[in-house]
Amino acid sequence: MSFPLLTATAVAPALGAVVTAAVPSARRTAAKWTALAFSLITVGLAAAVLIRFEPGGDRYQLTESHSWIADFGVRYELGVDGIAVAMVALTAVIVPFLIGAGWNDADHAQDAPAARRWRPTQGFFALILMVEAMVVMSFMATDVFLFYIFFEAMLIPLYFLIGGFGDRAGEHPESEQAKQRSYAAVKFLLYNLAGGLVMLAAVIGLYVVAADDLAGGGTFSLQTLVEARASGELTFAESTERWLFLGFFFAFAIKAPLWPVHTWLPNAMGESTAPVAVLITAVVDKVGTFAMLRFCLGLFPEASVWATPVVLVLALVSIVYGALLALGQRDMKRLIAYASISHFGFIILGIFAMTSQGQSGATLYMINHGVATAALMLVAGFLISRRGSRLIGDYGGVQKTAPLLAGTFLVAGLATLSLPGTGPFVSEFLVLVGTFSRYPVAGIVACTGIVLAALYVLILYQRTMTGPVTEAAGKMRDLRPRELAVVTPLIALLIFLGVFPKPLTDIVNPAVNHTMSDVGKTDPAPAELEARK
Amino acid sequence: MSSDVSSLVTLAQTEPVFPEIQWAALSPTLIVLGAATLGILVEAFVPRRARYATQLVLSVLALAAAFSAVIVLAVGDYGTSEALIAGAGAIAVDGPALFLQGVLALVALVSVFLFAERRLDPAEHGRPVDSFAAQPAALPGGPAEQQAVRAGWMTTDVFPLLLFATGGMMIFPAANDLLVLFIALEVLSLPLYMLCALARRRRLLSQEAAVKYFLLGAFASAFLLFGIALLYGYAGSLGYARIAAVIGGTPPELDPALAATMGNDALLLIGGAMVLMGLLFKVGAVPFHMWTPDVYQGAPTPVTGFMAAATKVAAFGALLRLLYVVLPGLRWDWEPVLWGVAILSMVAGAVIAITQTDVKRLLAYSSIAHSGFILAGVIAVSPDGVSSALFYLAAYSFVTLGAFAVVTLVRDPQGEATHLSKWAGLGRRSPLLAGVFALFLLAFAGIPLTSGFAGKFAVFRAAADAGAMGLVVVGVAASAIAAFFYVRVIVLMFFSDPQPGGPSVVIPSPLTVSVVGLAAVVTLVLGIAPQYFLDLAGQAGVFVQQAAATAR
Amino acid sequence: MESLIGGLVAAPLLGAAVLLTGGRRLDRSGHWLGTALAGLSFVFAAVLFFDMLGKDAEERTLTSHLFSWVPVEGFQADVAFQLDQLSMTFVLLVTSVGSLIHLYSVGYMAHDERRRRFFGYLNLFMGAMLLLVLADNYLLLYVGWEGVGLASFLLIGFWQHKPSAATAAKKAFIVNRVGDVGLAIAIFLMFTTFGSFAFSAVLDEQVAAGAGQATLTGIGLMLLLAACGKSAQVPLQSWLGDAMEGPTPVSALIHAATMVTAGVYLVVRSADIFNLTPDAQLVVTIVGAASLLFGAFVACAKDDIKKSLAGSTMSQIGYMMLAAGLGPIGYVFAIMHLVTHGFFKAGLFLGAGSVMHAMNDEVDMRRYGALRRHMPVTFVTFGLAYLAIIGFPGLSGFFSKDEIIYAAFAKGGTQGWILGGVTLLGAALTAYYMTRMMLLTFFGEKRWQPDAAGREPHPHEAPRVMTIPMIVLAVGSVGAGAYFSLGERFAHWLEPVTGLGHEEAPLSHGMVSLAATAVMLIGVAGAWAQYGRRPVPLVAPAGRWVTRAARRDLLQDDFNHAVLVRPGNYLTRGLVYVDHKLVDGVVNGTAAAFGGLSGRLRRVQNGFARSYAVSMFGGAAVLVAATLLMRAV
Amino acid sequence: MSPENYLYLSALLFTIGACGVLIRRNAIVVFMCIELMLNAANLALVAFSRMHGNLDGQIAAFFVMVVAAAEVVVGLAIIVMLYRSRHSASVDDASLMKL
Repeated sequence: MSFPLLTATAVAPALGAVVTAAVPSARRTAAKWTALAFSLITVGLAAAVLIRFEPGGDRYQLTESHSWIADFGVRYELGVDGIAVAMVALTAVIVPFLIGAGWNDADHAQDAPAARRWRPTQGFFALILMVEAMVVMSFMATDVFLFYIFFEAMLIPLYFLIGGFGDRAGEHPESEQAKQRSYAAVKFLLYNLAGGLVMLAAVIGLYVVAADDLAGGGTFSLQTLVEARASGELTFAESTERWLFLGFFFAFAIKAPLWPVHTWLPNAMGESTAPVAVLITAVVDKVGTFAMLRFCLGLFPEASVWATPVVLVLALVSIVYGALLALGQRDMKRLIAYASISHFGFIILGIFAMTSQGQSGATLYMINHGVATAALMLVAGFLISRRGSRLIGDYGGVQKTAPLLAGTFLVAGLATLSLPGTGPFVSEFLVLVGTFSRYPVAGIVACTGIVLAALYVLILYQRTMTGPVTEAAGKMRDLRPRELAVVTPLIALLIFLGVFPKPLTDIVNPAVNHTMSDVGKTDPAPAELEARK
Repeated sequence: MSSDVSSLVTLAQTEPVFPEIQWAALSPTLIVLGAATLGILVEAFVPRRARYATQLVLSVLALAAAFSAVIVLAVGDYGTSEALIAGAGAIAVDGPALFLQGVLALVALVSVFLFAERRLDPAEHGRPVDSFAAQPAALPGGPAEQQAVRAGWMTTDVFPLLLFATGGMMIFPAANDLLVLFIALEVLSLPLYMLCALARRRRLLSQEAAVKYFLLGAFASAFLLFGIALLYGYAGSLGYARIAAVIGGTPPELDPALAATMGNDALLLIGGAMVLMGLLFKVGAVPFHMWTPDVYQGAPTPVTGFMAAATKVAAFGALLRLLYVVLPGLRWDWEPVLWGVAILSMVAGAVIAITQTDVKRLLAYSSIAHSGFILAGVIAVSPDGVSSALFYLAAYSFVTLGAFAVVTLVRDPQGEATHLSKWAGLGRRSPLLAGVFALFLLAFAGIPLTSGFAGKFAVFRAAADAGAMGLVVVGVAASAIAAFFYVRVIVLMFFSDPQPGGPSVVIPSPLTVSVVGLAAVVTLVLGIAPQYFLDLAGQAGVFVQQAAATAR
Repeated sequence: MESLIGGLVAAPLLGAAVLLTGGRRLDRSGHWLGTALAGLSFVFAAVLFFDMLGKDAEERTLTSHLFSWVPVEGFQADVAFQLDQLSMTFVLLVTSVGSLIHLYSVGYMAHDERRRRFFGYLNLFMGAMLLLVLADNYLLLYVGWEGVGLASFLLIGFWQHKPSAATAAKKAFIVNRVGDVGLAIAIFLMFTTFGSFAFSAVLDEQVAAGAGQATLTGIGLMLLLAACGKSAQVPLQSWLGDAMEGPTPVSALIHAATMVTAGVYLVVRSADIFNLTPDAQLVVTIVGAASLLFGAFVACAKDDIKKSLAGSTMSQIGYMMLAAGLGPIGYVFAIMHLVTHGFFKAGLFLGAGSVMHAMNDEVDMRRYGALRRHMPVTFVTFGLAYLAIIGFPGLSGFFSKDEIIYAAFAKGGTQGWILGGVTLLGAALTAYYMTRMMLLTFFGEKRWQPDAAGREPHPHEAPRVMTIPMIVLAVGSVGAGAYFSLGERFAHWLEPVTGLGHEEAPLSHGMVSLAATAVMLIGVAGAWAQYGRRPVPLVAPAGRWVTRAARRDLLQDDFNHAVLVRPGNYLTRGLVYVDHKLVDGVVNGTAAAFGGLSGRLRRVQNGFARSYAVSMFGGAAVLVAATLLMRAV
Repeated sequence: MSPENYLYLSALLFTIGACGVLIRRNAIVVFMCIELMLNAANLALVAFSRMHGNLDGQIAAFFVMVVAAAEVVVGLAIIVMLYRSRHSASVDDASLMKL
């Protein structure tokens, strides 16, 4: 048996979480380094996955398959296609930066008198690693049930991260702040749990249908199910398929999040520390969109096509609505959260446009948005940590005193507004082209997102960084070496992805082709070529 | 038993035939009941100083032996191919019975540890005290009680009571005869009524709980008994097999003279409904649930834990056997009714729990909701349904025990601090304990990787497989509502600041530690690697149906 | 040779990267590095140019494929360059004027502590602009398109501590973004129609003819929208005036000579599409004509020298746009006017910068006056550029503008007369506002005022590093037109790319020139009458509503504010409310509803054992009844 | 007399008992009503036994009587204990726990 590389990739951070949590209370620096070391090991393992993965090879590679809960037809099945490889790599790459950015975020809690037994610093990093392990696992799982388990279980550590380690900077006094924080954590958990439970019903329904149709009895194996569908062994009644699709989609839409089930995100991102906010939006939420691509389209192609019009409309509403609300925010973290909602609209638009460009674009978008938001949010976090306020109005003229901070903020912001030359441009353009070629009107409506993105990013930049130097900015320190070390590679990555995304598209393209053939769609042919025929 | 007893009476004139009792097959129950009787003798004859140790050892040994006996029987294939109806048709020894008896023995064993915990409160008059009143009949705090405490009168009789109750519970799901069912019900209930009244602290609440439990329990058993009478009237027998045969329209021998009275459907339906009601009372399903919160709150917490875990197991076992063995022919009659009960239980339990402020009441309502979930599996009427319900019961009972064990540890000077507001910030003071409690809550909520999820999944899957998708959807919705209050407790423990003068967590003896630890381990194991136990439950999913299967 | 094209783009981009990430080490030498790399780029351009001259007219196009950029199923975007005569023209303009302005900035920005960064941005701009004109497909062009927008944003807002500068920068970027959406949609349309957006695939009359008329018109209009944004044409003109907040070299390079003319490049580059869609062409001419007059009116009213020049720029680009809309007959002259305008407008801005430099950064022309003696070089170079722009016979503007006026008349019919009339009116206005500027700045009485800090201005000539670029540009302003026109040299140079049309106008060339000269003289005379003969008041008289409106940029900002900004603000505020109260309200409301339900239901648990018994009894009754009923049904 | 009449009587007694439980406040009386219900069941058992002509019902009745006796022991103990600490045997007074 070959080395279970995928399992190792997920186990490494989980192990790291355990080890980090076990570091004694007094040695919190050791805990930080432990966490960082394990996250870097994970990067190494993810790199190994990336190297071993052959873009032109089988659909799922590096597969592992063991019986787990035979009674439920559940197998421990892992495997990666191009999209999953990319997402695993994203997750692995982002987390070390989060650890670096949140290096001191939990220390204040540990300084509190009652906290000696609680060990917040250890807990903070252990929880982050735990989330990472679960996210990685859910990207790699090719068993629906296995996926579901981690899809749900990751809520718990995240919940503690949001509720337990809030952002101290806010517009309210501390007690009110704590209330807001726990409200945000509870809302996050209940929202996602509700989605997950609806999905559970659909998962069970899927099993029941599969158990009826398949000779081998009920199974959750994605490959088996997809193949059985293709061969006609597994058939859904039309209404059954639609209900099942809706059950899955609802959960993913909440996680993604799609309008109108998005409201947990601004709270969660606003109240958590910047690294946790990034963890949520850049990594965890991607599981939702990823799962739409893998499960909704893969398992229920006909229902997906059936639901496309509604999903597209919701995605468009997300794009415009998220952007407009971002414009209306006074709190910069909430602004970024609403911007993310807008961006998730693009991702979902790309997925459901059912074109190669749209889906490749959506996949790239997941990566690029992850990196871009990470950069923007982390720099915003650095800014906030200096002044202790999340309100945009409390800043001004920062570029004068902290030019590096302002500069990196601007670059990250420009990436967020999809400036050509940065990664997000490529993906946004692909999504738009892909959408336009099948749904011109949707493509044009989505374009308003481009303009609005420029508005909210630049207004944010203008209000915080430019203008006369305010009192708050006067004594502001520029980025520390640690902070610079966190941001610079992210920005370099953004530019690399914008200038030379080919390595990524080479990996993603075959997977997208598979998905397209699952759905049974082909790209619309150019009108002029059609006419010539 | 009785049908054979009657034939014995009529046949006595010709040749005396003694019924064959398969002692070995009945050994688990017999061991427990025997030990209980022995425990009474211990109370009578062993010196006071040695009683605690003797009773503890006796109970533990008895329950361990009973568990071993169950294992031996199971290994001997009594659960599957060798299943039989022992005791002249009175008691079934089959998969579900053995599985549940095993679970019950374990639960009782663990509960004994909780009963025996004596380090939670400071010693009074130089003597370590447990959760039970020295002399419950005396006025709380009165001179009689003072004297009792000083004299070191210890309520070591709780152990035999527990054993009796356990014995009754072990018979309950195995009963293959309505009369045995009734007797087992009373044998398990009566000791519990008494145990409820024994709290050392908050005696008034404890007594009130006992009175309510007793009166309502007796009320319910009266219904049950009347139902039994009607069923007897319908089928002319108290034996499950015979009744099932009559319902199925294939009575082995039909006396034409009796045709007029037998097979009267009204008797069958009314009787069946009333028996059902008696059992639903025990499982705490809406609308027969109202005793649950009060009794759970008032009873001494170790008793609550035992009661919540074990009674539910036993009662569901009996319910399953009744529905699957006796009433499958009536499936179309009782199924809609149980649908209603299940939905009501799930929704009402979850909704009312939202606003609870006492941990024990909260868990009580949670148990009501869980009854609804298990009922969803029961309704499936398939081997999957049985095994999923069995698995759920096993998983649930340990989570419950663990949760109540934790409740015993969070104390302030007035005793257990069960009011939720006092739990604020517990996660910061005692992260480990709060973490374990959070684990139990998450298991209740059905979060993956805990036993609660595996159980819920199994039950819902069985229901969906049987076409009860609507029930699954309601169950899912109820789970979402339920998640709200579990999460609320977690928020309180972890995200609220500790109150000054709040409760502290007592460092318990290894007894309670082992309970909590075991419960946590079971919760995780059943969540992460449930396959072995699902297999067990799966093998135990078939009821022995006919007396014909009796070992010859 | 092909690899030089890459070098052409890479040199300034490298400069930008080094300067922006190099840190303080480069503070002392960075500006020279930036200038050198810009110069290097010019050298590459010159080499390529002479290489190109050595080839036959039809074989002059060079292509260079660097790497595959975004390869996705059915979607191939490459980083590849195409250098033909049209791009060459731009490359030469950008690198030459760009290098000169780099040089000028060495002097102009000498005292700015963030000079290194300024040069980094300038280099970034040059790189992006070269990318724009060299791209061989529309997507890469889009990259350059937004790249110059970014550079423009950074440079307009270079003095970020001034809120006005930061606001102007943001405004420029956002208005441009609106235009960019047009370009994006045009690319979408091309992709869905032709399956590609490479010039080689799309820009072929035969291929394009295969597409429907509606599609082509759509593409044309979307390209025009993009051009309007970048070139500050109506209706996306509002950012240009504010863009003058940037340092003056920026205004000269980006907002006069090069970037703002990218829109004209786009239209001319897409000639093969526009040629097939007369409707879109007509709209282009209308936009051009409207902008021409709009800019000219604004320029007449502004007292701020740079804003007046900005209006002028808009107006002159209106000429170009109008010409480009006329089809093959106009393309060549649009580009020709673009080049000559690049010289004289850059010269004017540099002159204005020189004046401001001398006058403590005063921009109000009413506070200048009589500067000709103090700043002779500036006066002469500015004056030559002035003569060029008003179309003084023999100078650059005369040749290029007259050809456009002729082409406008050649449109024929009513349209021809209207367009011709507009261009002539524009010429008169140009003469008017430029003469006004000349008079206010260099002639008349001293009207100098101390600045905010109380310092009296002591005007002096600029250092040589600034005057040399001005002189070179003045030479271009004087000679370029004649050089290009001699034997229709420029027309033949561009013909392989744009084609050349010959249509007869109702007026002959001579008559057009005569008319143009006449209206020019009228304009000059009008300005003289108003500002040369009488002393100029320090504070502008209130004026009539036309003047007031023109001073407010013909109410463009008021219009945008009322139609877009304010409703937008209401919309976002409303949505924030909706999100909180309605969308979130449903969620919180559900939670609250369950809480309320729970509170009600728990009251049933009233503590009385007998009521519990009632519940059980009732339950049993229902159970029995239901079972019986079930059987009965 | 037809044995069916005993059944009607038994049903009547059961109903009386049940109503008593619901109506009466005194715990002892409530308990007695429950005993009445049990005995109604006994009567039914015996009547059915007679009708079916087998002895199962009658034997069951004996068992029930024994069980009922045990119940009385436990029940009275609990009620007396309640009375001692509250000086009231009213079921309604025992309503500390609610909601």
